[in-house]
Amino acid sequence: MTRILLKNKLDDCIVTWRNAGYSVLAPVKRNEMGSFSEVQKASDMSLDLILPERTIKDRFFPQTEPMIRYKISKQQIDTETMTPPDTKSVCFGVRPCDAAGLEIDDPLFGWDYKDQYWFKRRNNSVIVTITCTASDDFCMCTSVKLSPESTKGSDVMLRPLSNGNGWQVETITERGKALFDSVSVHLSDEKAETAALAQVPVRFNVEQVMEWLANPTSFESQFWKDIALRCIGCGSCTFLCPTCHCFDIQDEGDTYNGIRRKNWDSCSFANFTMHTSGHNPRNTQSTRWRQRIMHKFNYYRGKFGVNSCSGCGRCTRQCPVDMGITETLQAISNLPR
Amino acid sequence: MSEPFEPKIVAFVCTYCTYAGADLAGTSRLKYATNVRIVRLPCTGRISPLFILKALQKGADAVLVSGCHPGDCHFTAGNYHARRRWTVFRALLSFTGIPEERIRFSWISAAEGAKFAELINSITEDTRKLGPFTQYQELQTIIETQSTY
Amino acid sequence: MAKIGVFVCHCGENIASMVDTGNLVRSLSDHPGVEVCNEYKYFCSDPGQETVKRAIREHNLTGVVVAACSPRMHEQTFRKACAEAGLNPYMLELANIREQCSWVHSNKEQATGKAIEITRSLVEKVKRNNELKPISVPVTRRALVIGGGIAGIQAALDIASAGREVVLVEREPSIGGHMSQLSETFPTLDCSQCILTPRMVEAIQHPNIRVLTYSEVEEVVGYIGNFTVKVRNKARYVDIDKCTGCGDCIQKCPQKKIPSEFECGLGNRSAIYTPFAQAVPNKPVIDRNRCTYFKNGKCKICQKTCQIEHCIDFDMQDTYEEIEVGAIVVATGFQIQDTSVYGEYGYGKYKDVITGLQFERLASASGPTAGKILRPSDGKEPETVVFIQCAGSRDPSKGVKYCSKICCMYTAKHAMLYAHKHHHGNSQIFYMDIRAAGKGYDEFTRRAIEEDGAGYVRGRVSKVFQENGKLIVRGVDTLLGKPVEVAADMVVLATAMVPQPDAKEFAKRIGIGYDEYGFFNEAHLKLRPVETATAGIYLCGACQSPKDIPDTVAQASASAAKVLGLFSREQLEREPVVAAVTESTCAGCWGCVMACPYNAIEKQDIKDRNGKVIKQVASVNPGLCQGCGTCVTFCRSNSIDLAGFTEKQIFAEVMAL
Amino acid sequence: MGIQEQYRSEAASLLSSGEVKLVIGFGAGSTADRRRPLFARTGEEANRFVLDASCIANLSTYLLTEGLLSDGKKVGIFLKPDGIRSINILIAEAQLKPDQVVILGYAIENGQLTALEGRSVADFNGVNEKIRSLALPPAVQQDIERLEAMSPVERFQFWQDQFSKCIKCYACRQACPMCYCRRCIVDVNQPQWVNTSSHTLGNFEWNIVRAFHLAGRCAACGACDRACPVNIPLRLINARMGREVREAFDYFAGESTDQKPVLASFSKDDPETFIL
Repeated sequence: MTRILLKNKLDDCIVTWRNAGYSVLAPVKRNEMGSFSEVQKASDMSLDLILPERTIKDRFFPQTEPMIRYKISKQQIDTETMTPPDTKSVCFGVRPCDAAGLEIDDPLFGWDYKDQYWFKRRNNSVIVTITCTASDDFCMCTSVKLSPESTKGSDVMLRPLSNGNGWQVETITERGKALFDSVSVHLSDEKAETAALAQVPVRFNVEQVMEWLANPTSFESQFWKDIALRCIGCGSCTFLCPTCHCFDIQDEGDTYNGIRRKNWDSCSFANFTMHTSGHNPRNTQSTRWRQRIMHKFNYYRGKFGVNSCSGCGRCTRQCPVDMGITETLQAISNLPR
Repeated sequence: MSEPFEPKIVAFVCTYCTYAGADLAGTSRLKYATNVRIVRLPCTGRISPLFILKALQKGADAVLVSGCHPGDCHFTAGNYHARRRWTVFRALLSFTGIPEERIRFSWISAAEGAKFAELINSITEDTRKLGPFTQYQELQTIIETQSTY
Repeated sequence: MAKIGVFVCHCGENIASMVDTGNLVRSLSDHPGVEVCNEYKYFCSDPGQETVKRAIREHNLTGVVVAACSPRMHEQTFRKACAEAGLNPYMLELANIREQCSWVHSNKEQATGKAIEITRSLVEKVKRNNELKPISVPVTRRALVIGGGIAGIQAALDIASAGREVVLVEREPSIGGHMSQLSETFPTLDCSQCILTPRMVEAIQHPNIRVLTYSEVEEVVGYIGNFTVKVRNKARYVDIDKCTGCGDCIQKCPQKKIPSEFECGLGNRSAIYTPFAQAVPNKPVIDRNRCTYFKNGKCKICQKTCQIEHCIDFDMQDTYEEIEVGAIVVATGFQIQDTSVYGEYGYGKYKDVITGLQFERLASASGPTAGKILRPSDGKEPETVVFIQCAGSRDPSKGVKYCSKICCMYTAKHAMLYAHKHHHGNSQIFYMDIRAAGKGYDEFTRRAIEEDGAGYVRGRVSKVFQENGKLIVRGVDTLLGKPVEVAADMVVLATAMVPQPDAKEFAKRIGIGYDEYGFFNEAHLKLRPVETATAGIYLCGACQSPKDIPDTVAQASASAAKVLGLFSREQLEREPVVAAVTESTCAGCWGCVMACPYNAIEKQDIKDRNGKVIKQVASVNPGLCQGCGTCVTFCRSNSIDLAGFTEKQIFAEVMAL
Repeated sequence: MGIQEQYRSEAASLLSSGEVKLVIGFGAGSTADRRRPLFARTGEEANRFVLDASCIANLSTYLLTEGLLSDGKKVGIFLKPDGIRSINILIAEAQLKPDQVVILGYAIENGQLTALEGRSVADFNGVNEKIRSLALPPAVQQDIERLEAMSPVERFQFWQDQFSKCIKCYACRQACPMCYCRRCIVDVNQPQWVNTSSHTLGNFEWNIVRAFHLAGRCAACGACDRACPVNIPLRLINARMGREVREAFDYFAGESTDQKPVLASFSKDDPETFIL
């Protein structure tokens, strides 16, 4: 027997969760951009998006995060650590690739030093994922060994019903179970057919890619120069990526007060590796693109045992010059060997 | 009763004309509102739009930019260049919704102490009527809370 | 770490009465980076400066802020003090809490708050000041004097006599200016021509003076010590090097009825003419607008008369020359106001209503009447002459607001000259006040009244009209409180002195300031009266304000002294407020090159180790840069910055407000 | 022969004759409606060029790729009139040498492609009227008018909503041919004129400064707008600036290669009605 959440009961669930102190986040398309935003009711949500432009990662690792408030006085500099509020949240309607991205990043934020910002939010959040019944030309989860129904990173998995009236609820973690137990009165117990999953083709052979990347001769291959010719060095692929996690620390303020902030940074930027001396070890776009691919499919794996890509395809979908991981990895798998 | 609103006005002026004009207002003992803070630059040509943005960030309710009359620039042409920049920058600010009344431009010569005093009084009065530039100042408060989910 | 000293000056009561200096000191003492903060009655005094110097030494200060008067007053004083104490003089800022705070506010609490903010903001600026060194530039030790009246002549002679070259430019065909038109001069009654012409001759003969008459300054570029001046030598149609000044051409010219400018229309001249008999150079010029040949294409009688080949040349064109000079003295003089605004006085309507300057010509031995004071209408001797003072001056509604300064004196002189020439004549002077401050001046007016019978009537004239061949002057005697009417034969208006009609345009062209009327602005009315705000350009004479001859001459010598002071050095130290380019980030778009008003930015090749040019970047020539900063604002990548007003400094200043 | 075939063969002969070392054009993209920049170095590669109504990107950005033109050799490039405008501006700003560019010009009108006559920069320096007549798309024009009809408070709110989306990925800057600075003002952190954080204040500052820096330099190609991954209507603000310089100074960026930058020049008669 499976539990069903009917769409017309979603508002009741939201009320219950909100009353229990959760803020409910869901994909919202507003001002021509989809992102995870707080919602009051089901109709605020844009659940039919294949993927919102922005990932759920933004809610755990925001583009700009205040860390320390400081006050400069003659005698000393007073500092006050700023931490996220204790709000619990339900992240509703996350896609499997975005949810997986969170789990991919967990070891990074916790391997030597536990990033309190990331983990505080992770511990306070429940990820309610909806499987994908539609995909587009850019989706590539299956190529990175995930799928439209992979549960990685999810606390709850919802499967859309074929009649479109609701979702079948599958709780994965204790946290997810508790969340849905709290709304059990709004769930129905019935047998229902779930909609067919999206058919996402496998676009490249990731094993071949990893093998080629691991080969020391590949690093200096002409391949990188050719493939990256048209990269213009913006950071949109990295900033829209559910797993990219680089940041920079900046102080912003006036003479007396200020805030130290953690801001997203991107390996695509020429300044990312610029030394004070003026020397830049990654001084061309091809070396920067190589770094991005290497990091995702070689270095990260070496350190944490997992590739740093969950196959959402945003890098290609939003690229101003139609580049992206897919094309590069396809080209690598097609290299003569 | 709340205290009357005292606007904060930042003035960017050239040293040869408007700064000297402000000095003349002083030597003439003309009285004007205390709300203005003057930043002295060599020439209006040196006044960057970035200064105006930073003054707004620092909570200015109005900004005054002032220099020598056309043709009178100590550096012969700094104010002509400045005038073009202002035309463009003003249109830009207006288009992004920053009210034109918040950013004022004037020519005040070294001999126009009275004009300086009168202008400061009228900008202060006008800005008092407009009220604090909360729209922009709120951006400053948002940055503390933004992204703290 | 910054160690800033803040010194709060009371300026006696000037600051302390409106700014709570104790509070200011407490606030600033608590400001980050402020090592020492003191207050004192007068920091500009010797003990005050000593306090600053001692603090610099004892606390190893890295910067100083003096919260006092305007930097335009005492920046140099305190820079010197810093330097004497071993601190780079550019590590100083003045917080202007007097002119821009205490003097303009009346609420002590608010004024104090403002003073605190002003001072803090400059502390933040000074923390980011850089040590700078003055820039040395060579000085071209040649002066340009613009205007060949008594002011210009005197300045030129003083500079030339000290051994420096002078170029004297006069736009009229002769030097001499207004003084050459005068009859006798107060308060000694010596003949104007008699004392002026020797100076004119000395000027033209002086080996160090080059006189360019009938020439105008078109453009001035450059800066103190290094100006390039473009002069237009107007076509005179007479080659003054060939001309002997015989005057035959003038005699034969068929156009004889042209009102003479020099005679103020009371006499005539020909189309080829010298303005007056003692003109220097005494060489004629052809008035193109009046010449028969230029009008009709036929005549050339003068050329036929002239004994010297190619001396008169109708094809002559204006020529231009560029002159390098190190200093400029502006002595462009004045004009008299157009009196036709006073319709009620009948000037222009009645021939016998004349201006003071016309009276000078009548009284002048070289004038149209050979010194006899005769009515222009009928040539008769006037029995009664009425002089109306302030005919334009001190009259905001129709004339000018200011006092023309010389009219009281010359009117007294006119009455005196009239009495000397017409012993039984009756002169009546309508006046507002008699302003006779000057050596021998009051005695002079007393003499006019007591010895020469000038009748002074205090009051304004409301109307002048003609009745029975007399000019009836109707006015009020305000002392008696009665209307007065005088039947006069001649009325003389003491017209206002006004700037040259093109004064404002001229000031813009050479880059100096002017006031609402068009008189040129001095750098400081009291303390720098002959300097302009533009370094290297000086003023003298009536172009600055109405002046009499003694004041003009004194000021001319003063400006010459300033020029000579400048010329006493071969090198000049200039403020190091100049721009500099960050080569590594310059994109070479050349916007700064195009925006620079001084052509001070050049393109510079950046080469690799093998000498191959890898890029071009902008490069500032600090000798040419004047420090306006227009380039800095243009530069999108912030690759150019201005010493003394760097991006960091201004940012810090704004962020502390 | 269609324009695509014509330009393929022309590009091929330019390459095989050695006149150019590279031709920058369009190739097939990752989906049927996408075109991606394609770099051909041989005549054979030139056969992969695609030219149709989907080729709307302004490729001139690539001419400034560091080192590309430093050998003095020529490069061929497919350009629409807005791209030619960009080239003219870049030449006026000394970023390009006219003799290093061979233009394969085309225009798209109502979905139809036409080839533009002329191959050298000089050929297009004389078509000012054609370039000047480039009208803003009606939709852009309408959006500007709609914004201008708003009260300042509403306009501010509009842009606040838009700029709050900005993530400072700088795709707008990177896509723009005019953003060639070696160091962008936003990367200057001493002093930090533009807050680099992508909070709304920092985003406001960045977008205002970006638009100001493009005033009188924008070719209205829309690359920034298309590049923006969060769909901020950037071209509105650029187009408004373009209109300002045109109305105030009769300046049309990119109509010739010897234009003086509008903000590095002036006329004594420039309007100044707003100055007290």
